Amino acid sequence: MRKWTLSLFAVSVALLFAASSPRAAETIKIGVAGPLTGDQAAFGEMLKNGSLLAAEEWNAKGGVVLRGKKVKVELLWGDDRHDPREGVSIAHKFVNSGVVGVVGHFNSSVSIPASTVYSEAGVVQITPASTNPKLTEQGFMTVFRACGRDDQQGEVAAEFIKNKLKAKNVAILHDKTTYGQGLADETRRFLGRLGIKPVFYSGIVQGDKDFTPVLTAAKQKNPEVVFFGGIHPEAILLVKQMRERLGMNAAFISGDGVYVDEFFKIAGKAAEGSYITFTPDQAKIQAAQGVIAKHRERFGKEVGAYTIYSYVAASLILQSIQETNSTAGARLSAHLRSKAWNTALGKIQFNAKGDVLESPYVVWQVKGGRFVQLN
Amino acid sequence: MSAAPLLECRALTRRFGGLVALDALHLEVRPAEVVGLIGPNGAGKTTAFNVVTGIHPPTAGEVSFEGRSVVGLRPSAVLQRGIARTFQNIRLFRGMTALENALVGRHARLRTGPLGAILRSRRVVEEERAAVDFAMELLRFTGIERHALARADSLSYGDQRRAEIARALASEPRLLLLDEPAAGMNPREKGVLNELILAIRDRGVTVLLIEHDMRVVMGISDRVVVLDHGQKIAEGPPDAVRRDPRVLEAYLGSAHA
Amino acid sequence: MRSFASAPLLGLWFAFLALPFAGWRGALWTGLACAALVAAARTLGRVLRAEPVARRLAMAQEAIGESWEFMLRGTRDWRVAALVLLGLVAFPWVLDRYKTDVLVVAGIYVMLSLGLNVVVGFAGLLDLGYVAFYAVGAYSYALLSTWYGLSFWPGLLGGAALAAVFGILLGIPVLRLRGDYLAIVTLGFGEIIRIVLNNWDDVTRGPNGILGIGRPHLGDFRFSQPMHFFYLVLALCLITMFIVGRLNRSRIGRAWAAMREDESAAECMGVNLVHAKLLAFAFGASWAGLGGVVFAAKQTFVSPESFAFFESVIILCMVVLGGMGSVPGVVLGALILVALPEALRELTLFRPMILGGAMVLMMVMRPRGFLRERGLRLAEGALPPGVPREEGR
Amino acid sequence: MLTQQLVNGIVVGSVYALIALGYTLVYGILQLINFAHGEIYMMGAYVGIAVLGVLAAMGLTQQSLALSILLVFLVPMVYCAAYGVTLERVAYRPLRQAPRLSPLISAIGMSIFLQNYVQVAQGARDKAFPNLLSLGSFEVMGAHVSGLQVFILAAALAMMAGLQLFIHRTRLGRAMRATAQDRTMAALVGVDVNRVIAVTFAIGSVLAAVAGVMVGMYYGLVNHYIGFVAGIKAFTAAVLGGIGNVTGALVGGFLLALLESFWAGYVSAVYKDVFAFLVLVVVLIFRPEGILGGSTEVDRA
Repeated sequence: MRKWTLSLFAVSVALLFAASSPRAAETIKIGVAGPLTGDQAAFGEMLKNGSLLAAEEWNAKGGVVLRGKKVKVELLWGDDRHDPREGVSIAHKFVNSGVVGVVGHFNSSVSIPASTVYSEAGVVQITPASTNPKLTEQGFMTVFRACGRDDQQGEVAAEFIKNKLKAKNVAILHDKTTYGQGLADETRRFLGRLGIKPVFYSGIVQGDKDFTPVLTAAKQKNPEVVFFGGIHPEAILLVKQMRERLGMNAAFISGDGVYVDEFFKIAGKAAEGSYITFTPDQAKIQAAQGVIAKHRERFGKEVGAYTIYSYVAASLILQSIQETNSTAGARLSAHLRSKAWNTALGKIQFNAKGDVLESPYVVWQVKGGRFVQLN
Repeated sequence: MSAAPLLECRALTRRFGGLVALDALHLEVRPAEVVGLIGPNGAGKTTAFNVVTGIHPPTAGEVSFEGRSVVGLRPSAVLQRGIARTFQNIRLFRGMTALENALVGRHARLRTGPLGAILRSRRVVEEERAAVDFAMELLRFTGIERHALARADSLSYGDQRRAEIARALASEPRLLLLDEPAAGMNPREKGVLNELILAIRDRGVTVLLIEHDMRVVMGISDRVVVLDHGQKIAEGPPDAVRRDPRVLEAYLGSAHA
Repeated sequence: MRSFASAPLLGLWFAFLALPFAGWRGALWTGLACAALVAAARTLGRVLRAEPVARRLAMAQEAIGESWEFMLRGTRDWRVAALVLLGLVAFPWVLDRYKTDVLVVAGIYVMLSLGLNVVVGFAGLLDLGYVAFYAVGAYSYALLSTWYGLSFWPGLLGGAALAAVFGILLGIPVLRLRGDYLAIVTLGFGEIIRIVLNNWDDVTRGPNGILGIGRPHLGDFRFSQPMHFFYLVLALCLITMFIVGRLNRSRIGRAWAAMREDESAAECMGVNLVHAKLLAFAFGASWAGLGGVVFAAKQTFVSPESFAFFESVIILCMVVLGGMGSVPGVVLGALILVALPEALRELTLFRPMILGGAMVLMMVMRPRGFLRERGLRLAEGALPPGVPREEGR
Repeated sequence: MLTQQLVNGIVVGSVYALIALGYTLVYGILQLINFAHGEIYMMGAYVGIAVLGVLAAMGLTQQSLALSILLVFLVPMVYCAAYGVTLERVAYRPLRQAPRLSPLISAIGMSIFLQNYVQVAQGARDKAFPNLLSLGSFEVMGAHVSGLQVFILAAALAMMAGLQLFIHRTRLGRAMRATAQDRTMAALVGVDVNRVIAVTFAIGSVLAAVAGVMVGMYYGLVNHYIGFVAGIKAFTAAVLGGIGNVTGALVGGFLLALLESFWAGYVSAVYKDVFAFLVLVVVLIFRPEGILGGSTEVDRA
C-alpha cells in the first residue's frame, strides 16, 4: 500500500519535472511569445521568424558586446495559444529562465495580463502587434509597442471617412472583441471630433453567420459608410450580405484585422472597393528592403504583416543592451525611451508610455482582387 | 371499530387526461390494522398510493392522516408525517448498500445540516451512530443483516423487497404502504413475508397492502378493499370479500356473469 | 464491437469516412491506423481478459484506488499527514516559478472540479454551464477590488456567496427539469453569463476585461509570486477536499446519492428534492466562485474569454475522467488534465480532439472513470464493529 | 424593414428546422440529445466543398450545372448518413443500458472530437464555398429577396414533406413510430430496433447534410465551429416546438429564427443569443412539452 502511494507520488512529480530545467550557459535570453500553434499559428510564425532574423544577425557578428565580452543571443519560444492564462504562465516561464527582454505577445488580451508579470520582474517587453491602447496606459515602465495603436488607426479611418469619402451618415459595427470594439470605439471618438455622429452603432456576435437582421436595421438609417471593427470572417459575411442580400451600396471600411487575402478571395465581387486601414506597404519602406530580402532567402517566402515589427522589436532590445552595457530592465527601459532609433521600419521614437510617436497607418483599397495602398 | 381512522380518503378522484384512475374513492385505515387493497390490473390501486403519498395531486377529494389533510404536501413531507411506502417495481438506490438505503429512509428523522456535516460535532456523530444502529436493527428485523454492506443491485429479488421494506420502516412510519411485496417471490419466501408483515404490525405500524397473491392477502389482512375502475366495489373481512359476486365479476370479467 | 466487422473492413470504412476531410493519402493512413488500432485493441483485449492478467490488472486497479484513498485517509494518521503535507509544501522549493504557476492553475482546477463533482457526481445534475459561477466569482472580486478596493479575504467570501446566490437563481427555475433538459438549460445559462459579461460595457468593460485587480495581502505581506499562490491554493484545496468529503459522508451526501439514483424514490423516502438540489447547486457554485476569486487575484486581469463553454467541458472532463463522485478520483482527473497538455505542448492542436475522444472512450469502456466511488456515506466511526463485510462493492 | 426581417429569418429558420428534425427524431426514439448532431451538419458543408472541388477539377461544374447541384447535395447526404450511423454505433449503442448521464457525456465528447478533427484535417481558417447558383434577386414589398433564398426555402420544405411521407407511408416509418412509442414493445412485435435506430440517425444526418450544404451556398463560407452554435439553436428550436414532434421542429425552427431576427433587428444584436436561451428556459418552465408536443410524460411512480 505504502509502496503504491509513493510510486504514484513519484509519477506525478516526474510529470511536473518533465520539461528540462534552465541551463546556466552564458547567453542573452530573449523570449518570443505568441500563438505559435493553433488557429492563429500563422501570426505566431511571423513573430518567430522576425525575431529569429534579428537574433541570427547579431549572432553572425559574434553576439552582443556586454561588459567587454561578446555574448550570443538565445531565443526562447513561448506558445500562449492566444489564451490570457497561458500568456501569464509563459511570462512566469520567461522570467524564471532569466530572459532580458520579450518580443510579444501577439494578442492584446494576452499582452496585457502578461505585462503585469514582466513589469513586476523588471523585464522589457516590446509587442510587435498588440494594438489595444490599454497595454501602454497601465503605466508600466517596461512596456513598449513597436506597432501602432487602435486609436491611431481609428483616427486615420475617421479622417478618411470625413475628408476623402465626404460621408455624413456613418454606421459602425464591431465584433465585441477587445480588438474590434476598441477599434470601433476609437473611430467613433475621432468621428465625433470631426463633427460626425454615427447614425448607427452596434455590436455583432463573433462566430455568427447571419448578420442580415442588424444590417437591415442599419440600412434603415441610409448610411453612406459602414465601418466594421473586427476580423475577416465576419467582414466577409458582412460585406457579402450587404451587397448580395440587402442590396446596400454603402462604402465598407475596416481595420487591419481584415487585411487577409481571404477577404477578397471569398467575398469576391462583394469586397471590391472596400477600404482597409493598415500599415504602409513595406515594399515601399527603403530601410525594410534588407530584411525582406533576407527573410525570402532564409525562409523561402515573403514577410508577413508583423514579421518586420518583430524583427525591429528584437533588434531594439539587443541594441540597447549593447549600448547601455547592461541587462537591467530599468536601464534598458530608460534607454529605449531616450532617443530616436533608426530601424527597418524607418525612424522610431517611443513616448513616455512606450508607444511610437508617429502614426503608422494608411488606407488601402480592394481593387481588382487585391489590396492597393491609396496615397 | 371505535378507533379514529389513521388514514381517511374521502371522495378521492384522480384523472389522467380522459382516464379516471380513481373515482370518488372512500377508504379508511384504522390503527394497527393490516388492510389489503386488491383489484384487477388498472383498477387504480397504485394510483391510490401515489395520490396518498403526494406523487400525484388528487383531482378532487381529500386525504387525511391522523386527522390532518396531507393533500398538496410534497412526498417528502408526507413521509415526514408518518406514511412510508415501497414500490411495485423495486426502486432501491441500486448503487448504494442496503445499509445506506436504510439510512436514506431514515433521512427525515435526522437533523444534521450542511454545517453540521462539515464540522461533525459530537452530537452529529452520535446521531449518525444511532441511525446506523437503528438501520442495522431493521436489516436484522427484515432478515438481511448479513447483506448490510452489499450493493442493493447485487441482492436477490426477495432480499431487495426486504431491503425496500427496511428502508421504508427506517423513517418510523405509522402507516406503511406496501405495493405488491410478494411479486416474484417463491412460496417459501412468501411465507416469510407474511410473518414479516404481521411482525411489522406488531411493532405498531399499520399496513396498507396492494397484493395480487390472494393467499398472502387473505392470510394476513384484517380487512380487504376491492377496487375496480377506480371505484370501491367491495370491502370487508377476507372471507366475505372472497364470496362477493361483484368481486368475482371484476376479476373474471363479464363472461362469467 | 466484435460483431461489427473485422479490422480491415473497419479500416476501409473509416478510410471512406475520412476521405473528404483528409484526402486520398490521409484516408489511406486513417484506414491503416484504424485497422491496426482495432486489431491491436482486440489482441490487447484478449490478453487482458485472459485470467491471470485480468486478475493482476484488477488488483493493480484496486491498489491504485486504495492508495489514493489511503493518501486521503492519511490525513487522519498524523505521521502520514505530516509526510504528505511536507512533500506538498516542498514543491515550490524544488520546482521553478513556471512549474509552480502551473501547479497553481492545477489547484484552481482541483477546486473547480471538486465543486462540480458535488453537482454532477454526488447529486447527478448535469451542469454544462458551471463556468458561469467561476465567472461570477472572478468578476465580483474584480469589480469590488477595482471599484471599492475590497481586499482579497472578504472578496473570497463575497465571491463565493454571490456565486451561491447565482447557483440558487439558476436552480429554482430548473428544479423540475429532467437530466438532459437541465444540461441544455445550464449550458444556456453559462452562455448568458458570458454574453452579459462581454456586453455590459459600463460595468464589466466588455471584452476588454478588468485590469489591475488587487493581489491578496496577509498583514504587510503581499502575494505576488507563484509560490505564494501555491500555498494559498494548496490550503484551499485541502479545505475543499475535507469539506466535500465530509459532506459526502453524511446525511446530506446520502440524500444526494439517493437523488442521483432515483429522484422520485428519494423524494418518497423523505428527501426534499428542492432542498437537496438547491443545496447542491449553491454549494457547487460557491466553490466555483471561490476558484474565480483566486483566479482573478492571481491573474490580476479577467476577461470574458476565460469563461467560454469549453472551460465547462474541461472541468466536466476532469470530473468524468477521474471518476464521478469520487473525491480522490476527481483530484487525479484535474491534475492529469492540467499536467498532460503541459507535458505534450507540441500536441496542442490535437489536444481538444484527444480530450473529446477520451470522453467517448471513457464512457464506453469505463463509465465510472479511473477511480470508483468507494466507501460508505457515513461518518467514520459510526459503523459498529462486527457488521459483516460482504464481497466488495 | 418588417418584411425584410421576415425574409432574413426564413432562411435561418429553414436551416434550424432541418437540423432540429435530426434532434427530434433521435430524441423521440432514444430520449438522447445527440449533441454531435450539429457537427454532422458542419461536416455536411465540408463534404459539399470537397465535392465541389472535385467537380470543378473535372470540369463538370461548367458542363452540367444541374448534375453538379444534384451531386453537391447527394454526396454529402450519403456521407453524413454514414457519419450518423457510425456515430451511433461507436458512441451511443454501447451505452444504451448505461446510466442516463453517460450517453450525454459521450455525445459531448464526440462533438468535441469531430469539431477538432475537422480543424486539424482542414485547418482553422474559413473555407470558401464556391458559388454555384446565381439566381439573381428581386424586391417584394420593400424587401430584398434573392433567388437563392427561395431555392433554399423550397428545398427545405421539400425535404420536410418527404420526411413526413416517409414516416407515415412506409413500413420503416411505421417501425420508427412504433419504436418511439415504446421500444420494448416494438422489439416484442418484431421490429428490429437497432436497425430502426440506425435509420433514424441516417435520416437525421441526411437532413443535416442538406442544411449544411445550403448554409455553405448561402453564406459562401464555412468553418469548423458552425456546428456548435447551429446545433444548440436547432435543439432549442426542437424543444420550442415540442421535442419528439416532427411538425414541432418545423414550427420551432421558424419561430426561433424569426424571434432572433426581430430581436437582433429591433432590440439588440449582441443579446440575441441571450434572448434565444431565455425563450428556451421560459418554454421549458411553463410548457416543458413544447408548443405542439403532447404530454409525452407517462405517469409512472
